[in-house]
Amino acid sequence: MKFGIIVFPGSNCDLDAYHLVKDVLKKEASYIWWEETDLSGYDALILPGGFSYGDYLRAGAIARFTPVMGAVIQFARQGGLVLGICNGFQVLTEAGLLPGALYRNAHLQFRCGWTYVRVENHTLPFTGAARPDQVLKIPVAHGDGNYYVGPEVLRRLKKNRQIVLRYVDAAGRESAAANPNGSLDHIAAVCNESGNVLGMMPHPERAGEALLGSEDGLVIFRSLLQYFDQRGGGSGD
Amino acid sequence: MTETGRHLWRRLGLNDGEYERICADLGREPNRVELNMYSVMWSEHCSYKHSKSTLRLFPTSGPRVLLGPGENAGVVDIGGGWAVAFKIESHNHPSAIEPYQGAATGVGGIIRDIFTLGARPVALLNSLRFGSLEDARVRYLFDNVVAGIGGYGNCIGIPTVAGEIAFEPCYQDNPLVNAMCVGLLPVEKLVLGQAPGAGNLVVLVGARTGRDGIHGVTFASEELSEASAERRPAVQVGDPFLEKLLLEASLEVIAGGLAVGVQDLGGAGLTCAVTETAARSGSGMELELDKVPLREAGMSPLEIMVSESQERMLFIIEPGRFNDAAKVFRRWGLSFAVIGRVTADGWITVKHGGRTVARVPAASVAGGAPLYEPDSREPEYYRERQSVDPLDYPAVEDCTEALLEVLGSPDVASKQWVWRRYDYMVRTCTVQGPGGDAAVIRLRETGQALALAVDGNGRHTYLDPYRGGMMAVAEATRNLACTGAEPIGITDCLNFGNPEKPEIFWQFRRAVEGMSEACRVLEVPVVGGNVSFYNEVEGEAIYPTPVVGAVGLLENPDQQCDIAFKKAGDLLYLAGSSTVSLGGSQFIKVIHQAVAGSLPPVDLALEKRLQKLLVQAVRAGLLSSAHDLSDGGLAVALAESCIAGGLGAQVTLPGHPRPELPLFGEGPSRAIVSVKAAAREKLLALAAKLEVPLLFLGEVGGDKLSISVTHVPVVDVTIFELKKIYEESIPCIMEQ
Amino acid sequence: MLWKARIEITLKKEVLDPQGAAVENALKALHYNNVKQVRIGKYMELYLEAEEREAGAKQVEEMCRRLLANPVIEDFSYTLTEAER
Amino acid sequence: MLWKARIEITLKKEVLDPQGAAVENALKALHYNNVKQVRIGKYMELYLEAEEREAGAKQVEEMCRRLLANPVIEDFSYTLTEAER
Ligand SMILES: Nc1ncnc2c1ncn2[C@@H]1O[C@H](COP(=O)(O)OP(=O)(O)O)[C@@H](O)[C@H]1O
Ligand SMILES: [Mg+2]
Repeated sequence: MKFGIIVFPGSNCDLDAYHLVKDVLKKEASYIWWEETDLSGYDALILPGGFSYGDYLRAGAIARFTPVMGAVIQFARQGGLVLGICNGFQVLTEAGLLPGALYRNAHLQFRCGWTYVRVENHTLPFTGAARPDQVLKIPVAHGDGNYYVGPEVLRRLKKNRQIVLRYVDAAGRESAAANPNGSLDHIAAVCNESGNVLGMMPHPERAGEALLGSEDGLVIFRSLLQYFDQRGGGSGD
Repeated sequence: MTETGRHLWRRLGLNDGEYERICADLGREPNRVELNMYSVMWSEHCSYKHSKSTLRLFPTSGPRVLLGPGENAGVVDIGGGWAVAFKIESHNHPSAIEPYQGAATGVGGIIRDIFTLGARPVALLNSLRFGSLEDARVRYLFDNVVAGIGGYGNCIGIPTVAGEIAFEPCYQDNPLVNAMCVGLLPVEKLVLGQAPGAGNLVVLVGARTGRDGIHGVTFASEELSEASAERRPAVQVGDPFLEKLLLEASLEVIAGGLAVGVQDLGGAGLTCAVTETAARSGSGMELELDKVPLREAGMSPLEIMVSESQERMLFIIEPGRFNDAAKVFRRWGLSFAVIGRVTADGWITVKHGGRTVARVPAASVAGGAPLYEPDSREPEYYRERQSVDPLDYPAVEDCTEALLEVLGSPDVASKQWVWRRYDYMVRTCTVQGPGGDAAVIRLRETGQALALAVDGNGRHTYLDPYRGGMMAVAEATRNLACTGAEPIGITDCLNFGNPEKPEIFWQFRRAVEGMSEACRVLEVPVVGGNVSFYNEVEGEAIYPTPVVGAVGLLENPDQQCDIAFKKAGDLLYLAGSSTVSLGGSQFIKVIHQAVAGSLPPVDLALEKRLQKLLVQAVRAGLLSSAHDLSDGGLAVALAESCIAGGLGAQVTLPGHPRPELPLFGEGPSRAIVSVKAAAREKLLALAAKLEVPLLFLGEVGGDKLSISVTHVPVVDVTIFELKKIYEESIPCIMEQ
Repeated sequence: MLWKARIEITLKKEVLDPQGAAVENALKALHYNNVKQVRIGKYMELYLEAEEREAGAKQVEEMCRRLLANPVIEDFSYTLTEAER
Repeated sequence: MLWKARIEITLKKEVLDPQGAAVENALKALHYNNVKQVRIGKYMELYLEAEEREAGAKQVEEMCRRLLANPVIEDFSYTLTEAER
């Protein structure tokens, strides 16, 4: 299985995603420059965290217009697997591949630290290796992770089980204190209708080694590998 | 010398003697552009004219040192073809004026110092000082400095992994913002800030040059006052996104061997970059200012030469390699321009609109400032304060109360409110983040890890600059040792008042003497640093505040230790010195609102043995936890280890008529360690071999911290209560 | 013709504005008790060449829709004035 | 009387505006080549009670100076209109 990691000007977790895929999972990975338009040969794309274009204007707003994003949209439409982490999530919402918007944390501060998220839908390519309601310890680091979506779309998200992760405490309960950014309905991750595009604010690539404090992030990546194996290796396009 | 002329150079911060020297070096009187170039380069900030002779006291060499002071940063060998570059620098004055941008650009500047050498920045640290948080303006400064540090570091993707913060009224209007950056480089890629080879191209890369920060260094070289606010330059705004591009492009150009010299533009802007690089190589340059990309139309040659616009770099490139370098700059979307050529004559010739607007000898501008050996006099407060016996203060009735009060004081309380606003995990190398004695980051490239800490105590240094200086070095390196790392080098930032006042210079001199002595005995070289003088507002100086940034090496990241208690039943020992004092302690400050008393003596040989013990014990896997004793003494250190581990402890201390002393007394060369019962014998044997005293304290366990002094219970408190006051104190003050 | 566009971007009414709330609290702490409903948005200024006002306005509108504002959470409005060179 | 204040806060001319520069580049990348000098600031709206316009304006001015704008790097301007209840 081959992962492509998109590099926008200002991405800074590209290296971390690469390290996780290559050195921890021992899978193939390459960086994809933002000017690239040919994504053939990749089985899954990662839009990494960071500050594309400095997050100037709005997080993800400018990166969404890079040449590579046209190709990413194509890739996703054809059912390819796309994982947006943090800034990658922001880019995906700006590009319209995912519903909603991520804006300023309610407490107005950047927040870095460990959070717990509960898997709300374990039937996706990104969560197939999780137990139902499994609680994962995965860190966040962002200033604009406050998820918002209008009431109608929210209803639709719930109905379609597109809310994939929610912030909870270690025991799996939702609370204001466990929500690091004020997200509507404690939403930490959402997917598109067909379930092949996932955006999440927590950083699973930072929770891939015991030395760093948690291996729970591997659940997301193992799910992808498992999904890919079960499907028999066809690529996304 | 005409009267108006005299006014001009004096207004630019030069004295008459310096002006005469300039005329002698030039063989004529300087024109305005030249005079301004001299003025910025001969400012204290760039020339170190009042500190250089004292800085020579530092031991700067050692088997690992590849690059000592004098370059953009120090470089230390860690084996396997890799080296670590690090440096600390102040941005105090800018932060006093505009805290967010001042702090942000401070971080930006120190990052450039690191990647200029070809090193990839892997960690940031900072040391901050503010006035009392009771003051609204201080809260504003604190909040915005923290936001600015985070804003820059988070965006560029370098983790901010450690730091320290203290609050004293003397920093009220003159906060200290010292930022440190650590980078990693392949030894063979090390590139210096030099400009060799006549005919080579001088290439300016990055931000366009604007009118910001003009005369910033002169501003930083005088005391703050109402009048200086008037004269202050346009505030520089940081652009971390641009710096990220500049960082990647620079490393790519350097890795490709495409540049023969690289220099960041910081204080004194283009003038500093061109004169320093040329002077280091004994060459000259011919510059065409018309080629410099400008942000504003109509900038004069003078403005272009001294602008301190951020996010700019100077590359010296052989003509044959220019196209390859240009490709890299273009790929990263950077603007760049060839602004001149290296010459062999040693002179910087500046042209604008076809005219020569300045022609100065590089060596004279960059290194010709006179050095001063200022007068030194022991200040009057010194003996007075020393003679205070802290035990003359009334005894406290309730030591538990006192512990909670000390633990909740902003100096001691958890700084989580600060560091949760820093991305300390990006790069996925942070094995120990903020909150412990030192940060630990693994190095993927070599399989090793670095321990990083920054320390300083202005109160101590004020009461006794010599011992305070020693203690700063001892504490920073001891923090490393507590994680199991062997110290391999330090960088220092010396924040002082006006050195032209003999009492201030005395503090400076004594502090550097103390630091140097500690470095010698602990065998840790000073490989770089920074001096920030003139930290005074309306004639009132800050406490003399040397800050030490220390770097340690762990050969194996799996063999490391932290401060958290791990397991009920583990045995607790106090390792090291048993001599403490309440002089200058946190306890006296918080409980008796006093800064007085004498510091305990410093036994550097014992310090060295203690650090050795810690390192060897961690490597041998003997320790469950190790925590250095500093602010708040034994009681606070125990509380912190309890909180970190969520586990209590039962401790009995030897008798003393005044329990405050063993509980809250402070002194160097001490650490608490916890060990599994099974490892006890080995630890005792190792301590005996290394001649480090071990005092049995008690046991880890339960949900309370209980301390008795000669079997009289003096502290009894739940971990829950300790944690609450420790963690909520600063958020509570800041979010009132 | 050179036009100066002034663009205001505000959070939609139904979106919570934590920054506005924080500023309102800070104003109250300074005893400005007669202030309410503080909302914070962005203000942008730019210059553009266009033959006629209408064409210029159309372009500003388009730029707002495509890039400058996020329609999920933001509204925008703008004015166009002739700019002196 | 209730007044609506609209406040524009802009970076001083000589102060670098990285956001504005990034947005300008982005607009150019979208082929809006006729655009220049993009500057980004803040827009604030608030309501306040004041007997007369002059008193209201004085207060807004004061709030800008004390809190809303950062005089070291920012300028501000505002308008006041009568608000319908
Ligand atoms: N306190 C100090 N201890 C050791 N070295 C110092 C100290 N202060 C300055 N230096 C050294 O002097 C040189 C000049 O410092 P500085 O002008 O701050 O460098 P830069 O212009 O690269 O920021 C550097 O190599 C620095 O390491
Ligand atoms: Mg430098």
